[in-house]
Amino acid sequence: MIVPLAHFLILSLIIFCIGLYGALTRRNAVGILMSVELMLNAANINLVAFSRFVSPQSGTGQIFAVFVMALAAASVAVGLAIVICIYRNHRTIAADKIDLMKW
Amino acid sequence: MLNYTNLIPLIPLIPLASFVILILFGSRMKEKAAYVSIGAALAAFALSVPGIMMTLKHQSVHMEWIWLYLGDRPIKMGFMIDSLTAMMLFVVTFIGSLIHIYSVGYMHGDKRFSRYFAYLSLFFFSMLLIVLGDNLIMVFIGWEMVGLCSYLLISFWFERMSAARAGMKAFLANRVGDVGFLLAILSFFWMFGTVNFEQMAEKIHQYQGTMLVIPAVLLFCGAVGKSAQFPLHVWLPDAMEGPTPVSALIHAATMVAAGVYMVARSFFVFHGNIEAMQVVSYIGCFTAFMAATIALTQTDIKKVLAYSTLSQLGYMVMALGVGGYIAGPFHLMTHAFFKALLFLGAGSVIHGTGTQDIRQMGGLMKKMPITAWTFLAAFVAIAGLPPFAGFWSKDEILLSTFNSPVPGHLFLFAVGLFTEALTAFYMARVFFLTFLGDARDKEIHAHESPLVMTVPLAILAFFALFIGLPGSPMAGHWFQHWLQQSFPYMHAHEIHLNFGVMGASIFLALSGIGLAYLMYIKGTISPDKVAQSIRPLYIYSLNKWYWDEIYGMFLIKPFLWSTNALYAFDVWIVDGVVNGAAMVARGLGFLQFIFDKYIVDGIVNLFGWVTQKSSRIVRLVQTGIIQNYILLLVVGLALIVWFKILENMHAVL
Amino acid sequence: MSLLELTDKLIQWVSEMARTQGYSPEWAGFFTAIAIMLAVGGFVLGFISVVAMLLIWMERKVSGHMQSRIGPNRVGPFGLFQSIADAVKLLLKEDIAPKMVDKPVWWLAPIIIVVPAVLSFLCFPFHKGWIPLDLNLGLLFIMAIGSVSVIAIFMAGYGSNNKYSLIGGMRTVAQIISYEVPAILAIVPVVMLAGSLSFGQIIEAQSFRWNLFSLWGIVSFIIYVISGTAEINRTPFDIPEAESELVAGYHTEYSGMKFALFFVAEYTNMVIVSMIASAVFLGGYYLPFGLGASPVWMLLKVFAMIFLLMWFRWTFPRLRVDQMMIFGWKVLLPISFANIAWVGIWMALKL
Amino acid sequence: MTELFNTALTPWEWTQLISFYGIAALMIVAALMVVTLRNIFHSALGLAAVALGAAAIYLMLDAEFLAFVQILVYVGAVVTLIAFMVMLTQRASHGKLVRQSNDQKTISFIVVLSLFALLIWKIPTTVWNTTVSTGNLADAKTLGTAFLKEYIMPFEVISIVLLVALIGAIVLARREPK
Amino acid sequence: MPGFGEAGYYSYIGIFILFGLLMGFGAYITSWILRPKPTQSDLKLEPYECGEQTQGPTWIQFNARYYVWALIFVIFDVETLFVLPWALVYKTFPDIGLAFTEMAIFLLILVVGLLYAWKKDVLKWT
Repeated sequence: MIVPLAHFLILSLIIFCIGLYGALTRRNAVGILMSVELMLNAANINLVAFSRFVSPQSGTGQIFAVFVMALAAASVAVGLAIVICIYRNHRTIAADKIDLMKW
Repeated sequence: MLNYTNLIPLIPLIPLASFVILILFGSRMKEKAAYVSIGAALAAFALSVPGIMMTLKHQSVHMEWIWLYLGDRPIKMGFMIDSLTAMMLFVVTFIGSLIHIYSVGYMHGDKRFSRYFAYLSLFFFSMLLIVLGDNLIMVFIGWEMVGLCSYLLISFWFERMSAARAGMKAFLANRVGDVGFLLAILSFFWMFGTVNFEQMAEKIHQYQGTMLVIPAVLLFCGAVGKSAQFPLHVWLPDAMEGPTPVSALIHAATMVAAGVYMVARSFFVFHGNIEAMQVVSYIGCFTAFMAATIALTQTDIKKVLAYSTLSQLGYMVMALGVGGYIAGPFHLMTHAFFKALLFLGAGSVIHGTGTQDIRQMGGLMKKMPITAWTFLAAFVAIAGLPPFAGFWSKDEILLSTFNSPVPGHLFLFAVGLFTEALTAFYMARVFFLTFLGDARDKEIHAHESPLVMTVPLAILAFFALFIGLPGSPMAGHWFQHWLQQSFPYMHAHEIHLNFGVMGASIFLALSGIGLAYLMYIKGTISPDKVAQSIRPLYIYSLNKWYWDEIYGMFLIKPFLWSTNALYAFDVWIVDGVVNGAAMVARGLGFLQFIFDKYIVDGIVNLFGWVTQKSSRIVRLVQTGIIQNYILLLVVGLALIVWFKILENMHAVL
Repeated sequence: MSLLELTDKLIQWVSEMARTQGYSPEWAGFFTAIAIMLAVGGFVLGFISVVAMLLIWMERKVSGHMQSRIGPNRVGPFGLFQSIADAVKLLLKEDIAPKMVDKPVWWLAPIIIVVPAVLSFLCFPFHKGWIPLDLNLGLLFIMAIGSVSVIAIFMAGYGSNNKYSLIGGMRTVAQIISYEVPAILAIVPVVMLAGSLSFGQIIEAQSFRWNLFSLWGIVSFIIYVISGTAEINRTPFDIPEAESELVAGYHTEYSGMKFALFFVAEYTNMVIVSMIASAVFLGGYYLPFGLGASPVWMLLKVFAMIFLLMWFRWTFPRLRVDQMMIFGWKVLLPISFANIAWVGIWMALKL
Repeated sequence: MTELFNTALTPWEWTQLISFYGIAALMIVAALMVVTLRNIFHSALGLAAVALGAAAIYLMLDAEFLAFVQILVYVGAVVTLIAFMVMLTQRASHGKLVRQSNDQKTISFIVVLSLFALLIWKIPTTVWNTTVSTGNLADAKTLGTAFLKEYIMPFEVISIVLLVALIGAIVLARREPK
Repeated sequence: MPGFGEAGYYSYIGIFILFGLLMGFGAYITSWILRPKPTQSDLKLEPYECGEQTQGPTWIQFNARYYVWALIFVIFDVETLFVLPWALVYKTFPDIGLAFTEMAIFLLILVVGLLYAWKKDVLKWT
C-alpha cells in the first residue's frame, strides 16, 4: 500500500468533523442521524486502516468495524423509530423544537 | 461434562426461561400456560434435589465465574449450595411447586391467567437467585427482583384501587429498607474488598467490635423492609390484596423469609456484635408481640394470617438477634410449611365460600372436610403443640432466648412466651370460628375445592405436622447438626434440653387454645363482654395500633405541612425581616441614608442580583434540546483532548 | 489455458519486448493489463447488449407462443431484428422531462441502475478459468452490488414527482428488501459446503454432483428462484409496476433512452439471477456426473433459467401485495433458516 | 510525505494514489452534501455516496469482505431505511422557508474546527508503529474464525442487541390499533 | 493475480464501473444527438396523472409499515453479515459442534425477533 496511514486517518478525520458539525447543527432529526452515520463511517475507516497497517494478519480492526456496522444499523433503526414517534405526537422533526427533556 | 456443579445455574434459569416464554406467548396458550410454569418449578425442584443430597453427606457445592474486571481485580459471581441454602432450596422449590399446582385451581378463569404464571416464574427465578447467590450483589439483584414481583403480584388485580395502592405501599416500604441494604453492601465492599460471603466471613475478625455495628444495622434494615419488621411492617397486611396463593408463596413462606435468610447467611457480621444483636432482637420481639395482639381481633381471615406471619417473622428475627442462628432458620422452615398451608387453606375457604370474613363462616368442617383437616394440622403446628413442627422450632427459639448473651434476654423470653400464648389463642379462634360450630351465614353455600387444590394441601399438611421431627431430641437434634455446616465460624455447642422452658411453652399454648375454646365453642366466656371490659385495648388492637394513622400523621402530613411552612416562612419571616429592616433604617434618619442605600441595599441587591443572574445562567444549561447537550459534550471532549495533548507535549519538552 | 494465464503470458511478453526496446517494462505491462481489462469490458458490454436484445425478442416470442400467437415476425427472419427496431425507436424518441421533476435525481437514476447491472458481469463464469475477475467473495459482491439498484429505484420514484412513480418505487423497494434476506440465506448452505464465496470454487465443488441433487439443494434452489423472481419484479411478483393500478411503477415518467436503460437493466438483472442460479445450483459450466464442461452448458443453463422465468410470467397471475409480503417473511425466511440448520446438522454429523 | 515522491512509483502505485485521492475528494464532497443540502432526500443520497466511497477505501485496504458488506448494509439497508423515513416525514421537512440549521452554528463550527486543527496537526507528526505485511492478510475466513474463537461472546451479544433493537423499534414505530 | 499485481486486482472493478457509466452516458449522448428536439409545450410537461390536475403535494406521506419492513430487513441484513463469515469457515473449523451451537443460538435469538414481529402483526399489509 503506497498511500501512508496518515492520509487515511486524515480522510477519516475530515469526514468525522463534517459529520460532527452536521450532528451539532442540522435541525432535521433525520439529518442528525445521517450525520451520526457519517461519523461512524469515519470511525470505521480508521479501524480498518489501523488494522491493515498495524496488524494485517489478525484483522482485529476489521472485526471491530463489523461490530460497529451492526451497532450502527441497530442504532439508526431505533433512532428513526423514535423520530417517527416524535413526528406522530408533535408533527415536527425539528430537533430544536423538541425539548421534552426539559420537563 | 455433565457435572452437577455446572448444572446449578439451570436451577434459576429454567424458571427464567419459563417467564420469557410465558410473557411472549402466554396469551396464546390460555390455561395451558400453567404447565410451562409448573414444569419449570418442578424442574428446578428436581435439579436442586442432588444438591440437597450432597449437603446431607456434609458436602457443599460451589461454582463461580468471573463477572467483570474492576481495574485488574476480578469480580466474581457464583452459586453455592450448603446446608442453609439447601434448606431454603427445599422450602422454595417444594412449597413453590405445590403452590404453582394449587394456583391452577385458584386462578382458574382469570383473564390474566398466563400473566400470573409468568410472574410466578419470574419470582421463582429471583428467589432462587437470592438463595443460591454466594455474594451480596447477587442477593441484592434477586432481592430487588423479588420486590418487583411482589409489587406486580400484589397489584395483580390492579383494577381494584386498593390492590394498586397496596402494591405501591409494598414497593415504597421495601425501598426504604433497600437503601440500608445497599449502603451495607457498599460499606462491606469498602471494608473487605469483596462481597462474597465466604471471603467476608474469613476477613471478619479484622473488624471485630463497634466498627461493624453500623454496617450490621444497615444490613438489618434490608431485612426489616423485606421481612416486614417493625417500622416497615405496614406493607405486609395490605399485601393480602393479591391472589391468595401469592400471599402463601411470597408473603408467608418465601420472600418475606428472605430477610431472615439473609441475616442468617451473614450472621458472622452479627455474631459477637452485641449492640447490633440487641437492635435485631428487640425489633423482632416487638414485632412479634405487636402483630400477635393485632391478630387477636381481626375478622378478615387473611388479615389474621398476615399478622400471624408478621408475628412469626418477628419470632425468627428475635431468634437471630439473641444468637439462635440455628433456631431462626429452623423456625423459618417449619413456618414456611404451616403458614403456606394456612394460607392455602384460607384460599380454599375463600374459594368455597366467597367471603373472607370469619364472622360469616362457621361449620365448614362438614362441607369442606379436607380443607378443615389440613387446616387443623397447620393450626396444631403453629400453636406449638408437641410433637408437631412448630413446637420444636419455637422451643428452640425460646431456649436460645433463655440462654442468650444479649442483655435483657429474660424480658425477651417472657414476651416470647406470652406471644406464644397469644398465637395459640388467635389461631384457635380462627379455626373454631371458621370450621366448627354452626354456619352463621345461611346465604353462603360452601363447597369443597377441586382436587388440584386439595392435593397440595394434603401434602403440605403432612410436612407441616412432621417437618419439625428432624430437629427434635428424638432425632438427636440431627437438623441442628446438619445446619451447623453453614456456620463454620461458630462453635457447635451441645443442646441441653430444658424441660422447664418446654413445659412453660406447652402450658401457655394449651391455655391459649383452652381460652379460645371457652370463648368460641363453649360460650362460657362471652367474647363481646371481654371486649367491653378492656374496650380501649380492644379498639387499639382492632385498629392495628393505629400505625397507618401514625405514619400519616407524622410522615405524610408533615411533608405536606413543610411545604406550606416554607411558603409561610418566605412570606412572613423573610419579607417581615426585610420590611422591618427598612423601617428601622428609615428610623435611623438621614445620616444613615447613604449607608443604607449603598451598603445595606447594596448587599441585599447584590445577593438578589447574584442569585437571579446565576440561576438564569444555570437555567440556560437545561434547554431540553439534545443538540445543545451534544455541543456541551463535544466542547468538553475537545477540551480534554487539547489538554491531554498539550500536557504530553510539555512532558516531552 | 485460462484467462488468467493468458493475461499473465501476454503481459510478460509485452514487458520483455519493451525491455528489449528500451522502454519501461512496468509501464508497458500496465498498459497491456489495462488494455486487456478494456477488451474484456468491451466484450461484456457487447454481450449485455446482445443478450438484452435477444431476451426482449425471446420474451415476445415466448409470450406469443404461450398465448397461441406467433409474436414478432415482420422485422427480419423470425422477427429477430424487432429488438433492434425497438432500440432505434427509443433512441430517436423525444426526451420529455416533466416540469415538476427533481432534475438531478431524476436524470441520474437510469445511469445508476445500469452500473450495478454491468458490474455484476465481472463475475460471470463463462468457463473454468474464464471468469473476468474471480473475486474471493464473488457471490457477496453481486448481492451487494445488486442492493445499489434499490437506491436507483428510490431516486427514480422520488425524482419523478408523481404519485404513481413514488408509490411504485416504494413498493418495489419494499418487495426487493423483503426477498433479499431469503435470497442470501438460500445461498448460505452452498457456501457452507463449498467453504467459499467465489464462483470458481463453488462451481468446482459441483464438478461431479450438482448442488441441486439433494433435498436441501432443491429447497434452496426453489427459495432462490422465487426470491430472485421477486427481486427483479417479474410476475407473479410484479406488484410494483402493476399496469392496472400504477401505470408503470417507478418509471412512469421516463421515456426514450432513459426508459431503455431501465429496460436493459431489468433484463440484465434477469440474466444475473439466472446466472447465479445456474452457477450455484446447476453446476455452472459442468454437466452432471463428470460428463464434461463447456461454456455452452453455462449459456444453455442461463437461457433455460430465463425461459423458466418467462414461463412463470405468462403462467401465474399476479400476487396480492399482502400475499407477497406474507410469503417472503413468513414462509421463505423460516424455511431458509430451517434449511441452514438442516445442512449444519448434516455436516456436523458427517464430518 | 515527501519521501513518497522521491522514489519512483510503479504504474499500479500511481493508480492507487490517484484513485485514493479521487475517492477521498468524492467522499468529502458527498459528506458536505449530507450536512448542508436543504433537501433531505438528496442528503440521503450523499450518505449513500459516502458509504460507497468508504467501501472503495476498504477495498484499497484489502478488507474485501468489509467493503462488500458495507455496500450491502449501508447502501442496501441503512440508506433505504432513511429514505423510507424521509418519505414518511416529507410534510415536516419540506418547504423552502424552513431553516436547515439551528442557532448554534457558529459556536459548533469553532469547536469542530478546533478539534480538527488539533488532530490535523497531530496526525502527521505522530509516529505510528506500523508493520509491513508479510504472509496472508486477514480475509473473510479470518473473521469467521475469530467470531468462533476470541469474539464468541460479542458475537452472541450482538444478536441480542439486534433483537432488542428490532423489538424496540417495532414498539416505537408501530401505530397502536385504536 | 499474477499479471495485474496487487492494485490491478481491484482496478478491474473500477474499469467496469467506468463501463457502466459509459453505457449510461453513452446512451444519453447518442440519443441527445439523434433525437428530435421540438419546442416543449406546457401541457406536455404535465406529470402523468391520468390527465387530471395533480391534487395536493406529490410528496405525500406514507404509512409507517413501509418503515417497519425496512427495519426488519435492516436487522436481518446485518444478521447475514455475521452468517456469511461463519458459513465460510464452517466446513473447516475444528470444533464443528461449537460452530453449530453458536450459530444456532444466534439465529434462534433473531427468530425470536421475527416471531415478535409476526405476533405483533407488523408483517401484514393492512
